[in-house]
Amino acid sequence: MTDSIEYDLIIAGSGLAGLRAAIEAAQKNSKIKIGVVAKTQVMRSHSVSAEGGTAAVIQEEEGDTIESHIYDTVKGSDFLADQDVAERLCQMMPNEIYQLEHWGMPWSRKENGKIDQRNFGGYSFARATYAIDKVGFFEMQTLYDTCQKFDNIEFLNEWFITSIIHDGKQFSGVTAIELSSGTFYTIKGKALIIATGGAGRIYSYSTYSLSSTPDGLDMAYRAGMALKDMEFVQFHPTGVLPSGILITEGARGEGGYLLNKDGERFMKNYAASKMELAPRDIVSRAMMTEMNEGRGFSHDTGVQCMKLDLRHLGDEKIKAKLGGIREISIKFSNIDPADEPIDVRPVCHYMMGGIHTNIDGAGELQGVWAAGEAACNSVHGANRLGANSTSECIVWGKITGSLAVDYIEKEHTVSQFPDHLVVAEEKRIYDGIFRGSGEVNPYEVKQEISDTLNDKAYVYRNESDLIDGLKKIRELKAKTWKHVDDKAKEYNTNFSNVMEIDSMIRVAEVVLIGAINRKESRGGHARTDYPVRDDANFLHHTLAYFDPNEPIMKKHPVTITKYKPVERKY
Amino acid sequence: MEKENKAKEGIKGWINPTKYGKFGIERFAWILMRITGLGLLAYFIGHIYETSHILDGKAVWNASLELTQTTEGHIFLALVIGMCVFHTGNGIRLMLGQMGYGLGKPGRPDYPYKPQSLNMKGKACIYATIGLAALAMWYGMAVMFG
Amino acid sequence: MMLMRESIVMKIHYGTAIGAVFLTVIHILMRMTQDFHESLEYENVIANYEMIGYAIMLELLLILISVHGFNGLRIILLEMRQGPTYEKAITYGCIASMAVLIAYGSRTIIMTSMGMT
Amino acid sequence: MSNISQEISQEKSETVLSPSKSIKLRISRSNPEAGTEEKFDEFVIPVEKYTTVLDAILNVKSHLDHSVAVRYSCRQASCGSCGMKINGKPKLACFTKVSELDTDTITVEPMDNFPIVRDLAVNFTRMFNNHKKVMPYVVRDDSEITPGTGVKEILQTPEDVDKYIQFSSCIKCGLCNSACPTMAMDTSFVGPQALAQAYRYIADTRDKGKNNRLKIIDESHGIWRCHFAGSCSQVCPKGVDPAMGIQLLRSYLLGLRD
Ligand SMILES: Cc1cc2nc3c(=O)[nH]c(=O)nc-3n(C[C@H](O)[C@H](O)[C@H](O)COP(=O)(O)OP(=O)(O)OC[C@H]3O[C@@H](n4cnc5c(N)ncnc54)[C@H](O)[C@@H]3O)c2cc1C
Ligand code: HEM
Ligand code: SF4
Ligand code: F3S
Ligand code: FES
Repeated sequence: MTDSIEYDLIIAGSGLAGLRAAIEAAQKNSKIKIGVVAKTQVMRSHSVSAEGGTAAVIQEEEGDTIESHIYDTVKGSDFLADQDVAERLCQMMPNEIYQLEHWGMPWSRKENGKIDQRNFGGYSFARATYAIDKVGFFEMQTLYDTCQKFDNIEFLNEWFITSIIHDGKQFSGVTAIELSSGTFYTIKGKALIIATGGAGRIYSYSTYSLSSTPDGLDMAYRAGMALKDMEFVQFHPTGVLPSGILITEGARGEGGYLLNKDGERFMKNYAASKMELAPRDIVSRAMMTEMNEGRGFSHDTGVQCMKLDLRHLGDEKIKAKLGGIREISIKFSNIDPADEPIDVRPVCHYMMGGIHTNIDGAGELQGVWAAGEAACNSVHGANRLGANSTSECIVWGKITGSLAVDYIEKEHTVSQFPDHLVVAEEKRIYDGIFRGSGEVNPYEVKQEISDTLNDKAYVYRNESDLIDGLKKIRELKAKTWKHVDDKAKEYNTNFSNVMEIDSMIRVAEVVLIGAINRKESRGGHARTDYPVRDDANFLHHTLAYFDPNEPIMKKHPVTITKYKPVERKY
Repeated sequence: MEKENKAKEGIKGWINPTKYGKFGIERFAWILMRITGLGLLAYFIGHIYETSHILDGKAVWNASLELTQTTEGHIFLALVIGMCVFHTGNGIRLMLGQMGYGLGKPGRPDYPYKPQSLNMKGKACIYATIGLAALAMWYGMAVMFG
Repeated sequence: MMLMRESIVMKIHYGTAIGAVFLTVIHILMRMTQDFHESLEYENVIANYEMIGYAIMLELLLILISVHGFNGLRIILLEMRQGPTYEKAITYGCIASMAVLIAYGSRTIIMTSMGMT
Repeated sequence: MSNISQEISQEKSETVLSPSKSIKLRISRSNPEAGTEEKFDEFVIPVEKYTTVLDAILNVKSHLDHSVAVRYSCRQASCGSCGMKINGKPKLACFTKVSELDTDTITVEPMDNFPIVRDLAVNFTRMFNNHKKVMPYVVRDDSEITPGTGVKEILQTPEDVDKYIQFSSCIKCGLCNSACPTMAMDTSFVGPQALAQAYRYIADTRDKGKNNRLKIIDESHGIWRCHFAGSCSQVCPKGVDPAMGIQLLRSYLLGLRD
């Protein structure tokens, strides 16, 4: 019999979404036991890397309106966002900014003591609330520290969740490995919030933490929940070379220029009204076009890039407002932005897609919610605006935390715990992976998956590339690579890495199939062979359900309330 | 788990000389402060014992004074002087710091980070104290041998 | 094991240090104003002790340095090993040693100054 | 090299590495729970101008020995995972370039004063508990906002923010604790990390928890076990300067400030 522990509420993932949910739940009912389970140590989640800002309307007296935030979000999404969901985000956000502030968030301030905001791409008002340029880090710290107030929140640091246990309808627990000891556990619970974050490590050139792999998405997918809109991947215009670490959009929000080889602010040819502050998909495409047409630079590692020029901001302003990227740029590319422009290139940065949920974050299993980047409640549609993601994490963290408590407080008829599923899972990971065999190095398989996506499903896509990519992924899948050389129990990251790679294959497949099927260009998904948006045939979401052979693809309608889709121009 | 959580470097972490190159002069001042404190305490106890001989009459008093009238004795006394000067000087620096003076002002740090509390004033103070201690030892030797 | 708040103990530690600085300076100056070797002549020393002000100063210095020194020792020992029994032992051990040293030193000062040599 | 390395060499390799310069990486290996004593494994790996020590270790993990245990995540000095001793000095592996070390042999060991989980990964339980102990959050009665009540921010000027922002930059990497000489002997010491956080919240003009916090750190293994050795600030990769925070905290306790 496997070791077993029990909580009322299990929160998988401790990024912004997970921690916000934990606080909301703990506050709402101090009696329920909450377990926050994360494969990293709790405060080390990917969210600490978020840099630029969190969008919210807090300057109504200066002329900002919630309405405008909603419209910017919907327009930014290329009209694929569910408009009621976008509305919920924008309405709930202002209060959350103040709530974080009351908990200790060190927001940057104006001289008069009020919270300051900066410009961000795609907005018609400067509404990215910031704290220097380490917004996610400070938010994580604020939430982590606030969690310390509550005795009913328990942190399970470095527990790798492998699967969701349910009886076909209702949630009953998860299975997980405690990394430090290597013990396999069943964690029983009444409700689950999945907040396992994005999966951008399926691309090799990526801003994400190395822990941002799709195992969270994959466990929901294997549990029968749909992945939605996975073909929409956001490429941030300014990943620094060669590491791919992000240079925040705030750098352009503060006035930075993008330059091509002729020293020209080329964005004037692509989005004259917004220039460098057009939405990310547009800027990234512009950069790729410039490079493809020979107006890029060649970095000393051999790849093409563009220059991000901050010199005119001056050293003092760079230090005061962009200290984090100054540090990154000096350390990781030997460039002080006050003296030299930074070498940048579009980089995988966000997944608009995720676990299919409704407006409340509820998933397709009873007792399961999803929040944050792992979820796809369709607030971002085909392209997320910068600073809207941390907002999303916080808002749906709060919503799902609260709804999960309501659910737990109600009486439920609980069916017999499906122990056989735990046995099956144990077999899958121990016989199939831990004791698996094969002669191909799994880490090289990982490199190939991520290189494939980088090559074949980057900013611009086309049918033959995507099909090639899919073929390559399937070849890799068929190889005998699934094995773990490290036989120790304790802190066996070789084992967890191979499980991550296993999930990458399945999710990469969904991304590619989704992209092949969507024969149009919308938001982050730009097809050279179908260069225009096609509302008649593709104004719908994509759903993918797990099947051992091949994902089962379905369509899902877009909720349109006030804003009829129009051509998207900046 | 409990036992494991007690992990520590041990006395090595205090006296390992490679530490001082890596962690700077403040760390060196720290270990000197400990050693001189203990040294002074040892001397002080000895000193109290020595002076108590005054009660036993002139002969005993002189005999006990004789103990330090040798070359080794002089060197020992010079060391005590040095320890005393360093401990006092560094003690004053530490007290000022621990009362919040001379640490610089908290504020946004800029990369590359230079800890303000380990500033030149403090470092100069440590070097000066060491210098002063050496001077005092030299002077003491001059008096004693001279 | 806490007899007093650690901050009070440390205030005493700093207070005694500051006090000791002044008194040690006087103590040493007394040696310096006279010829060093002469100052240690038996008769001179006795004469010094018999000045009541000087004797009081010596007594104070004795107390200050003992308190400071043994508290310093306690600090170092406290950091060497942990555990409630151990802590109790060093706290009382240091207090006791301190008391013994003060008593022993006081005996010299009082008896000498009262001319009981 | 361990037998795992041999197994890997039998795996079919499809990526070609482009070596430009090679260094020797010595990794401390141990697994106390399984009873394995510390030993060093040596690997020769190619490095480039931008290769960080973390890249180098992960290169070993991917291609030479999958069993190396190391904690990492953000690879941009934000998450605090990768603290370790690099050539004897506590540093973040992801924030140390091989080129800046200026040597052809790099030795990596787990941080001192933390229990080893395995190889380079250490156990943070004690530090996390100490962090929790100092009440690391803004204490006030009205810290929860009810939506719809129109509550806005508590005003704070940029100068007010400057009073605590540097201490707020702590990524909980533990390097300071591993360098502190008190920590080398005193396992009950709260440590520079937690003390700096106590100061961070006290210095925050929104906070009202000063007295409680001061009481908590004013005990026999609390703040007074710091002797301003400064090693914490010396190694902090984020410019937190815990030594400064600690001394400033003390001025409250000595009654010199309120
Ligand atoms: C470099 C960068 C900068 C960004 N900047 C901004 C910005 O300025 N503004 C903005 O709005 N957005 C920004 N974003 C986006 C935003 O940061 C993310 O979308 C958001 O942080 C995601 O948070 P999360 O809570 O959903 O999950 P994450 O923070 O990604 O956390 C995932 C959690 O799940 C855990 N986990 C995953 N899998 C498992 C498993 N199998 N078992 C157990 N635990 C698991 C992890 O340990 C982790 O705790 C940025 C993103 C990047 C990459
Ligand atoms: C007269 C001037 C003196 C001053 C200004 C002084 C000052 C100090 C200070 C400030 C400390 C605390 C250091 C810390 O916090 O780490 C200290 C520690 C100590 N002092 Fe003194 N002191 C003096 C004399 C003495 C004497 C004469 C003795 C011996 C009897 C002594 C023994 C000690 C010891 C043992 C310590 C503990 C060492 C440590 O914590 O590192 N001091 N002193
Ligand atoms: S204070 Fe600095 S060294 Fe210490 S944990 Fe925080 S960031 Fe790391
Ligand atoms: S290294 Fe330790 S002794 Fe104090 S100044 Fe830092 S905590
Ligand atoms: S990996 Fe995050 S700090 Fe180094």
